[in-house]
Order: sequence, then structure tokens, then C-alpha cells
Amino acid sequence: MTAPLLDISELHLGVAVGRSVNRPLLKGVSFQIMPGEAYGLVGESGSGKSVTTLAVMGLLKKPLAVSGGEILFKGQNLLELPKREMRRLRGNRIAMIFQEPMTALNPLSTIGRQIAEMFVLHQGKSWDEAQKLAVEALASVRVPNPDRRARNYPHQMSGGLRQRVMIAMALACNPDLLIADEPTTALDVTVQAEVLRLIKELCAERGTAVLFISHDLGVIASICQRVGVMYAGCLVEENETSALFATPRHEYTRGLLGALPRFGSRSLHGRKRLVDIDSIIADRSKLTETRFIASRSAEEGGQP
Amino acid sequence: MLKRLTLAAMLSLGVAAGALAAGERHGGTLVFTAPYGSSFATLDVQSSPNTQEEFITQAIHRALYSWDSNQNKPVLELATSEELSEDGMVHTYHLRKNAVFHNGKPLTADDIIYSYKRIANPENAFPGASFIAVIKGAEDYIAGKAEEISGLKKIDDHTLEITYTGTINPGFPLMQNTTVIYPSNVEDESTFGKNPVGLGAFVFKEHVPGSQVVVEKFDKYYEEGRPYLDRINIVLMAEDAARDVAFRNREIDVSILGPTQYQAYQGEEGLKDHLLEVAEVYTRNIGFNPAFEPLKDKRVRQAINHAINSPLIIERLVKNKAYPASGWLPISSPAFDKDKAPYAYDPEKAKALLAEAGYADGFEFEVTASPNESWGVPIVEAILPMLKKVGITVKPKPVESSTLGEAVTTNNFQAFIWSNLSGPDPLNALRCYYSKTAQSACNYTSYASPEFDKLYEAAQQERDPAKQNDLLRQANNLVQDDAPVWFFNYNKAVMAYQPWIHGLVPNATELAIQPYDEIWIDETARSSRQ
Amino acid sequence: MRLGFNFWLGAGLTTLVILAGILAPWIAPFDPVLDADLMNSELPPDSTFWFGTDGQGRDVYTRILYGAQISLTVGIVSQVINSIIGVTLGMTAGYWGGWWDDLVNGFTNVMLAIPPLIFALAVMAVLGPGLPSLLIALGLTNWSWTCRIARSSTLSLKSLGYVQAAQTLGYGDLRIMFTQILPNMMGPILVMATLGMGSAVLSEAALSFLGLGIQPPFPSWGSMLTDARQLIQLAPWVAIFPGLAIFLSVLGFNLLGDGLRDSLDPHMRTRTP
Amino acid sequence: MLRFTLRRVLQIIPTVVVVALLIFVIFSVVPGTFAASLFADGRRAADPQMIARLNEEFGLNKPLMERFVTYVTDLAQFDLGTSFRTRQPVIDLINDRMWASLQLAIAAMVFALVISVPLGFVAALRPGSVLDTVTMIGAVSGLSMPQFWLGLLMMYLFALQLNWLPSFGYGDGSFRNLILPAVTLGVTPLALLARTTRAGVLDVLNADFIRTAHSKGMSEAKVVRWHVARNALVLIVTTVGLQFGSLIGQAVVIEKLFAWPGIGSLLVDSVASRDIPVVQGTILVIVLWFLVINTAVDLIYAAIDPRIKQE
Repeated sequence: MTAPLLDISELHLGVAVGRSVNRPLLKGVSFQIMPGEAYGLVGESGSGKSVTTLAVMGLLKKPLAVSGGEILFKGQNLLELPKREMRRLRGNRIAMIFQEPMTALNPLSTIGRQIAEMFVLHQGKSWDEAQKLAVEALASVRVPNPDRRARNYPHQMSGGLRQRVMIAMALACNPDLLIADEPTTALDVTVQAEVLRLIKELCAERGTAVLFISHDLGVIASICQRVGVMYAGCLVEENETSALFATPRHEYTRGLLGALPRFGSRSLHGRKRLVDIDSIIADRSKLTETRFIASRSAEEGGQP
Repeated sequence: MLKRLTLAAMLSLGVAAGALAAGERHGGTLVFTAPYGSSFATLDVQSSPNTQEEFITQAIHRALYSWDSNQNKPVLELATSEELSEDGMVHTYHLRKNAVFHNGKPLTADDIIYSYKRIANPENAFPGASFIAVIKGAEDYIAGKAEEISGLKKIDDHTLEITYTGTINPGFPLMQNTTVIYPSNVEDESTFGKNPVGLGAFVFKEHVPGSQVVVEKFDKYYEEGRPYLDRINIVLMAEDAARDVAFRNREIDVSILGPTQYQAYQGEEGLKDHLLEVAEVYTRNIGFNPAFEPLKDKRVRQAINHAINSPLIIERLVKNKAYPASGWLPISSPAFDKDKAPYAYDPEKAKALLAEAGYADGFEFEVTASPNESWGVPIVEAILPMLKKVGITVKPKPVESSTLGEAVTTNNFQAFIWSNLSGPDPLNALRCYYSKTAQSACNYTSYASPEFDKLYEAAQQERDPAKQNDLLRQANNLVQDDAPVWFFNYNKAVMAYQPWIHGLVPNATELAIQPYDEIWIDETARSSRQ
Repeated sequence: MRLGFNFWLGAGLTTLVILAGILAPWIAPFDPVLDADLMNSELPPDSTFWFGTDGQGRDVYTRILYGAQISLTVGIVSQVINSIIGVTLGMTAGYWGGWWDDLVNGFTNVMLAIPPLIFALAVMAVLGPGLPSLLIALGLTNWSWTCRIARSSTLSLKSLGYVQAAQTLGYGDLRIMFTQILPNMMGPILVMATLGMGSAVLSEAALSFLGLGIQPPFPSWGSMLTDARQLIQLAPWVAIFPGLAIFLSVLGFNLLGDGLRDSLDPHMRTRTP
Repeated sequence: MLRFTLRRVLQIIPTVVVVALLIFVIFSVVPGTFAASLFADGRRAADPQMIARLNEEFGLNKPLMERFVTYVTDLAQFDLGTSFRTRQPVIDLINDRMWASLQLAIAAMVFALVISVPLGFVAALRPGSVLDTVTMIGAVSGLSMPQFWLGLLMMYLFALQLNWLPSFGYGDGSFRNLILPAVTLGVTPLALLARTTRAGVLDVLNADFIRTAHSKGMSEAKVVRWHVARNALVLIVTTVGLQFGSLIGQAVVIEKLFAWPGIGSLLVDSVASRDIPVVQGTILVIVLWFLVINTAVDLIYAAIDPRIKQE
């Protein structure tokens, strides 16, 4: 049986004040991602989705610190990895796409150069070679005129194009895991679908596993095989996508699904059909007490 | 007072005498400071009325007369002798035969005529024109009404006859830096501003605008064996504090001292023995405008003189860098009356005089003042509490230095504080109280006294110097009694010099101006200067 | 709004200056102008004269206290004038736009191009030395940055909902500017004014040095320092205390301004000088 | 780029024209005249005839409008007029002083840059560290000191007490003479630049693209070199431009204190002696300098930041 690509267990994380850790943000999160699998993480903002990904990337900023648990990537605990080793993995084996394509790119540097950096950093290419590879990478994410585009600056591109650039950059070194943190939230709806399709197809082609973060269940449903629902620093429910949508077991998940606009709801009075999440969930404080983690079906083996 | 003066004079003579004894040494570089501004306006000194340019003049140029600091009077410079006509108006000068300009041209009478005409040329509007005006016919030339100055007559190359408008001593006007002699063979006059050519002991070498002028020894200078120095850097240093640091650092060879530095230097070993002091011919005063009602009354003006403790201000604030004034004419003036006492500090008498004049409750007046530390706002600050004690409120009215002259000469003041030239020629100095002198000229206090006028006119006609001085002495005492001004002090100029400098003289007209050709440096100077 | 240590240090120093100024008539042991006894000139600090006496025999401590009044007057009045000019021009330019905006912009560019000290020097030359001239000179000098900030704030506020709502309700332009826009940009303007107070005090000292400041007998710190530079060796205290007073008060204004700015908008510091 | 450059250069002209008019107006109402100022030191008695002669010569008794027309016509032909005091063309006087001013400004700026930018950078990379705190306290202190006071203290310390450097003057234009005035003048830009650099770098460090850079697996050093430096540079360049442009004007006090023969001391002297053509000329040159430097900065800015050119 295949071992999980990423195995997060009992991850605790909080705001460090002085020596003691108070204000926990993650209270024992565990989940696994199999090679090639697309895993979705949903939850409202502040539920801990993004800090989880940052912890995986090792990009937590000063007051934030991991206080317990482990993150195993191909069996290696990322939390104990020396900085230099971690840097070698980052971008190369684990890549990430961010929410804001407008600001995630350096405005003073050409697109080509920013993609080329990946080849220089991880494959030891010369800048000239890297530049050529960058054009290819742009072509692979179906950017028209990649040759000319490579010489463009971010401000000369639309949001959708920029997100493609981000994807090209992230997939440049054929990573094993792609972390996509709300990659489509800031985009137009039509562009959203294209970008999603692109991620889905490219990852499937290359066998890249995806950790997909979103607060939008619709987006998750279209791309992920398995979904985890986060709430207040806890993974409250996890299941195969279809199962989760069909039979949400946790009260919060049910609430989330209730808040999801159904197909066709974007009609004239569509917004009225959205149900306020608080009207469904009676008492939020008790939500994290119950957790429903469905075990992986059939071929699963390495699960704890 | 006179004792003090002769003492100072003897001290300074001692400097010169010591120099002789040691044996003059040739060579070396002198770093001289020009403290009156941060630039030289022009090197064409005929066109410049600033004291600052006199430093250059002294090195590069010579005028018909020059000031002899030791005799304290003007003497012939470019002529070896002169003859006077019966009426004393026509002077015949026998010019030096060995004087040569820096461009090689020997001095002739033509050069003097050329120079005086250039200075008086109406198209030039040079400040020195007023000095040339003492020559007969010059007024017409200045006004553009004549082609020549009729009073100038060349007898031969080395003999010049000048007719003056009166029996004046032409030495005073014709020793000024604005009346120096230029060579008549320079085609383009505009080059004088950048490349001065003169008769002086030093040749112009370099001018770094805003920084310094460098001059070098002139081999063909007419005085045998002079100058001693190879080179002089005349550096611009207007800021007192900076000059102080530079002098202590031995970067400069001489420094003109302000009051606080004077006090500091007097207390320091190594500095106190190298101070040159002289009573300069400037009288510091507060002039009263008689058009302002309270100040019209002589008793009020006298009261003010009595109410201010001048010696105390001189001692504490001016740090004894001044001599208390007992009248308009300064100590070095030949008409100075050594027996006349200054106004005594007597607040009670002041109050009595005020009460007599009807100002028992006092009054208020403004003193227009520049920021100058020796004759500006700080002095007004010091008299303020003193006059307050007799009931008079003084308000300083600060103006920029440059507008003080305008405020005074347009009679736009209640009182002003200033330092005014009061020598060396007493006749010229007392002109400022002659009622026929315009307020805007120098009768700033609109002084008019028939008695004074009578004495002054008599002095103008008197040809015997002793008698003339006697008349002027009486006139001066009259001014003192009438108190058109508060007589504050006569400046004591102090120059600090490095121990290796010799040959400095106590120049009462302006201590900072020194005869460079007499200065020499001994072997204790730092090696870079030798 | 979180205010850091700097802000409180600045506030403390400023309060000290204000208290010194206000309380001077009561806590100063002498009269700053009339209590001058030349017999007591240049005394070192002792129990009677805490900071020693100056060349005129006046108590330096007393004059420092009264000097606070002058420094505060210079700082506050000049900045009020600056702010009024800057805000009026900037706000109307941003609000009305068009040729008026171009005109104001052009004039602001002109003022920015003339170094403030030189402009102040020119104005002082025209008006002559003295406190009123100085207030006018400094008040006319430094409004360009305020004007720019007021203009850009107005531009961004103008597009906000409540301003547009007020416009639709038919409120007059002036009413909208004064009730809707002005209160919302007071923060940055206040920051500029606080920082400006510091530079006004420094400019006063610089102009004094150039002979064009407030002149004695007013005990302004700048003129005290200028007078004292001759005494730096004989009587260092006459120079040290006014120098310290200027330094600490300007430091106070600067820290206060920095603190306010950081708490209002941490990004502003990269946009203003 | 060419059009952009041209437009920026042309924008200088109206500003200069307005400045020229403004200073003409200011100095036409200034009290005092050059001729009267000659007697200010009381070293000679006032001479009304001479004052009248000089005023006539300089055309000061002509009506204001006539003088204005002359001024404008001359200016249009790039003629700054003739100095009252020196009777030389104003442009010559300025030429004589320009090099000293430039030397001082450049030296001060180099001094400020060399220290402030690395300090600001390091401070921003380690916010809250001892170095950061010391740098920022130093910077705000530097901005709070009267310039001439600082200069005087330095003069006493380095020239008199330690005897390391000459205390004043231009000397033969050597570097040693330049140090004290340049350092004193450089303190303000140094403090401002250190603060701007720190703030700018902090801003950039918080930007999203820096997180992107980190996520690429870049080392801290490479992040700073490839992404932080250039972006921070944009801000630094602006501040450098503003400071460098106004440095010649700011140098007035320093030049006076250290007897440095620059444009600033020429201006102060000319104001004091009411040599109006020189005053007008120097102010125009100082303003022009500011505008040229700022235009140059705009162009550099455009070269660094591709977003500018498009606008």
C-alpha cells in the first residue's frame, strides 16, 4: 500500500508570547494526503486553514509557532528539518499558490525572471537556460504568446493570467505537493473555472498531490477527492467529497452546506436563498467537541 | 586716559622694537584673516567701499598717501616730497622714481591722473568719487560737466601738481583704498576685477571666491629689502567662534578678537602675551532723535547719560575691550580733551534731571539696533534694566545690519545704536555735528548749535594745527554737554597673533589692516609655513 | 489605537515644555529681561542660579522657562497658519478639481522647490527681524506637504459613500468639506503639524544664527544659543542649556508626531518626509 | 521613455518662471538698499551723494514696472544680471561658487547614504533589536539638533580638542577641509534616509510577493537581494532625490559656520548687502538644481519601476 505523501498529526500551533504559548490557533489537527490525491480543506476565515499550510511550508512568521505534533512529508518530519533542507524542499517538492495574484508577484521583476528563479534555485540552471524553461512553463499553463509574456511585468497582465503565472511557477519543478490557498477567490467567476480546470488537469497529468484551501465548498467539490472541514483550529469532519456532500454529519458542515448557494441560485433574488450560518448552528461553543473523521475506504492502509 | 594710550602705544612699539632686535627673517607664508564678511566682493578695489577689500589693497596696491600707525597720521607714500603753495591749496608732488607696477610699468604722473579720473568717472559711480571731490574741478567731472579734472596737472613724468578745493589735509581722502593708483596701460579695465595690478609689495596670485586670496612677494617693490614674506594667504573668516578655533589650532596667524575671546585669551598662558591692542577711531553711541518729544530736551538726554553705568557694561559685557567715552572724539584724536570727565553714573541726578524736564514718571522710547554684539541689541539689553530704574522704558527695535544705515539716514528712528567713525581727522569727525551737514550725511541726530557752528567754522579757517585742535576741543566739549547721543565707548581693537609673527603695528584706523611688507615670520613657525 | 513608548516619551517631553511655558511666571525665580545685574554675569550654576547666568547677568533657568513660551508660540502659531493654508488649498483643490486644482498643484510645486529656510530668510528680510515676522515667515513656508496630504485625502474621501450621499442630499460644498471631509483627515494633518512644530523651532534657531530670528531681549532659545556661541569656552552653561532645551523639545515634538503617525497609519511614514 | 523624459523636463519651465516672479516681487519690497548698506558698519560716514549715484547706476530709482520688464527680458535671454557689489555678471559669481557647493552636497549625500542605507536595512531586517532601537533613536535625535550647534560642537571636538581636521574653510579644496562641513550637513539626510530605508524595507518585507519568494525556497539573503532591495530602492531614491535637491539650500547655515565658499553663503551675504540681482540669481539656481535633481529622480524611478512609464 502507498504511504501518505503528507501526514500531519496532532498539530498544535499558537501565538507565542514570551516563552509560554498561549492563544492556540490549531488544537491537534491531523490528516493525510496520498500521492496524487487532491485534498480540500474548508472552513470560515480564521478557522486555521491558512496557518496549517504555512506550517507545512515552514513559513510561519514570528509570533506564530508550532507547539506540538508533527508534519511528515515522505516520512520526513518537516518540523525537525534543518533550515537549509527545508529550503530545498520548499518550492521544489512542495509548492504553493496564493490567494492574491495581484500582490503575490514582484511588481518590479519580469514574469519570466520570477519563474526562472525556480530553475536557478532548485535545478542549478544558468539564467539563460532558466529563462527558456520559464517560457516553456508559461506555455504549459496555456498562456498565449509565452515568449512575449515572459518579458512582461505583472501590472501588464490580468488577474487570471497572473494566477496562471503563479501556477506555472509553482509547478515549475514538478513538485510532489501543491498547496493552493484560495487560488481563485480573487478572480472573476469565468476565470475561476478556467484556473480550477488548469490546476486539476496539470496536477492529474503530473501526478501532483494538491492541498486545496477554500471557504467555498463548490470549488472544493469540483476539484477534490477528499475534504476536511476545519472549525476554530480543529478538523471537525473529514470524508470523501461525495460522501461529505451527501451526508454531512457534523452540525457545522451542515451549516456550511446550508450556506452554499445551490445551482441556479445566482438568479435575481438568489442572495435571499443563502442561509445565514448562525441561524443553523445554535451553539457555536460546542462545535469542536464532536468530530467525525471517516476512515479512508478500500485501498487505504497507512492510516493511524 | 592719555597715560593709558601712551602705554598702549609703547607696548606696541615694543613689539616693533623687539622685532628689530631679533633681526628680520625673509621667507615664509603668512595666513592672515579677513573677518568682515564671508567674501571679497571684487578685486577691483577702487570700486569697493568695503573694509573687507582693504586687506587685498594693503598687499597689492598703494595710494598717494598712506596711514602711518606709529605717527598716527597720513604720510606721503608714492611721492618722496611735496611743496605747498602760499595759500596751501596747491600741492606739488615729486613721485618715487623707483616705483614699478606688477605689470612692469614704472609709475608716472599719468597713472595717478588716469586713476583719479577712473574713480571719478560718472559712468562708473565708484564710491571713491567723494574722496576725489576734494580736488578742484572734480565735482564738475563727477557730474559729467567736464572732460578733465582741472585740478590735476602733470609737470613731468615724476612731478604732479594737484590743486585742492580748500586747505584740507589731502592725506585723509587720498590714502583710502578706493583711491589707490592703477597702471594706465591696461587696455581692458574689466580685468582689474579678476587680475589686479598694483604697486604694492605683493603680486596677486589666486582668488578662490568665498575662501581666500593668495598673494606672492613682488621682487621689484620700491622699498629696499621689503617685503620679508614670500606669500600671504588672506583667508575669509567671518564667524568669530570658527576663527577662535582656527587660531587656537594655529591654522591662522592672526585673529581679530571679540569681547569674550579677548577675556578668554587674556587668561590663557601662551595666548595672553601675543595680543596687540589699540584705541580705534570709532565711537559707540546711542543717537537721539530730537524730533521725538522727550528726547528734544537736553536734560532728558543728559539724564540718560547719567543713568547708564557705562563702565560696568564695558567691564562685564564688553570685557574691557573698549575705553569709556567722554565725548565724541576718541582718545587717539589730537583734539581729545584728557581733562574732560565722562558723564558720571548717578541715577539720582538722572531722576532729578528727568523730574526737572517734566518726565518724573518716565517715558518710553525705541532704540533701533542691529544684532552686533558690541554696538547692537545686546548693549540695549544691558541698559534696559538700568534705565528702568529711573523710570525710562527702552524697547529694542531690531533691524538687520544692512538696514540700520537706511533707518538712520532717513531719520526714521527715535534712537539708534551705532558705531561711528570719529577720527583720525578731528575736523572731519566733528563735521557730523555741524548744522550745515545734512542729517542723511552724518549729522544723524540733527544737531544744530550756533555756538558749535561758530567754533567749527573758526577751526575750518585756522591753519595752525595747535590752534585748530584747541577750537575743535572746545567744540567737542560742547557736544558732550549737549548730549545729542549717549556716549558709550571708543573701541579697543585687539588682535591676537601667533608668537612667530613680527612687525605688526597698532593701526588706530583699523587694526586688522596691517602693513604686510613689514611683517616677518621667525623660525618657530610650523615648517609648512616657513 | 496603540501608542508606543516613543509616543509617551514625546508626549512627556512636550508636556514638560508646555508646563514650563505656562508656569514660567510663577516658577521662574527672576524676571527674564529686567533682572539683569551685570555684576552677576557669567556665574556658573549654583543654588541661586540653577543653570548659571548669561553675559548680561540674567538667570539662564528663568530664560529657558520663558523661552518655552516663545518656542511653543513659534511652533503652534506657525503650524496653525501652515495647516490653515495647506488644508484650505489642498481640500478645495481636491474637492473642486479642474483649473483650481491645477493652479494649487502648480503653486505647491513652486513652494516645494524653494528650500524652506531660504524662503523664510527672504520673508524675514522683507518683514525685518522679530517674533511676528518669524511667525509669518515660518507659517508661509511649510504648507506644501500639508496641502498635498489634504488634497489626496480629499480625493479618496470624496469617492466614499457618505460624502456622495451628502452631495445627493444637496448639501453645499463648503458644508460637506467642513463637516464630512475635514474631520476625517485631521489625523494626518495633526501628524504633519506636530512634526512641523519641531522643524519650526529648529528654523527659528537657524534664522537666529543668520541674524534674522527673534531678537533679544525676548528669551528665545535660538537667540540664546546664537548669543552664547561666543561663550562656549568661558561659560559653557550659557550655551549648553538652551541647546539642550531645543534638542529635547524638538525631540519631543518629533517623537510625538512619529508616535501619532505610527498609530494612525503605519504606512504613512513611507509617504511623508 | 523619450516622451516621458521630455515631458518631465518641460514641466520644470513653468515652475522656474513662477519662482522667478515670486522672488522679484519679494525683493522689490525688501527694505534697505545696497548703497545704504555700505555704511552699515559705521566705518565711514554716510554719503548721500554716493547713495544717490549708486541707486542711479543700478536703476533702482526707475519705476517698478520698468525694472520688472528689464528683469524678465534679461531672464528670458538667460541673463541673470550684474551684481551691485562686485559689478560682475551674476552668473560668473555663481559659477565660482557652484563647484564648492556641489562638492559639499555630494560629500554630505555620500556620507549619509553610505551609513544610512545599510543601517536602515539591517534595522528593518531585525526589527526590535538593539541595533534597530539605537539606529532609530539616533536618527530622531539627529533630526532634533540645531545644525549650527552640532557643527560648532564638532568643530570644537575634532578640530580643537583632537586636532584631527582643519576647522574651517575651503583651503586648497582638499578632502580634509570637506569632512567637517559635509558630516554636519549630512546628519539630516542621514537620519531621514535611515528612517525611510527602514520603513521602506519593512513595508516590502510585509508584501505578499516576499512570502511568494520564501515559498520558492529562497534563502533570506537571496530574498533580500532579488526582491527586497530593488523595491526598497524606489522609496530610497525618492528621499535621496528630495534631500539631495534641497541640500544646497540647506547648506546655508553650515557654509556660514565653516566659512565654506558655496552658493548658500553667497546668498546670505547678498541678502545682507541687498545685492538683489545676486539674491535672485542664487535662489533661481538653487530652485533649478532642486527641480533638475527631482526630474532626474523621476527618470531613475521610471527606470526602476516599470509601472511608472505606463501612466
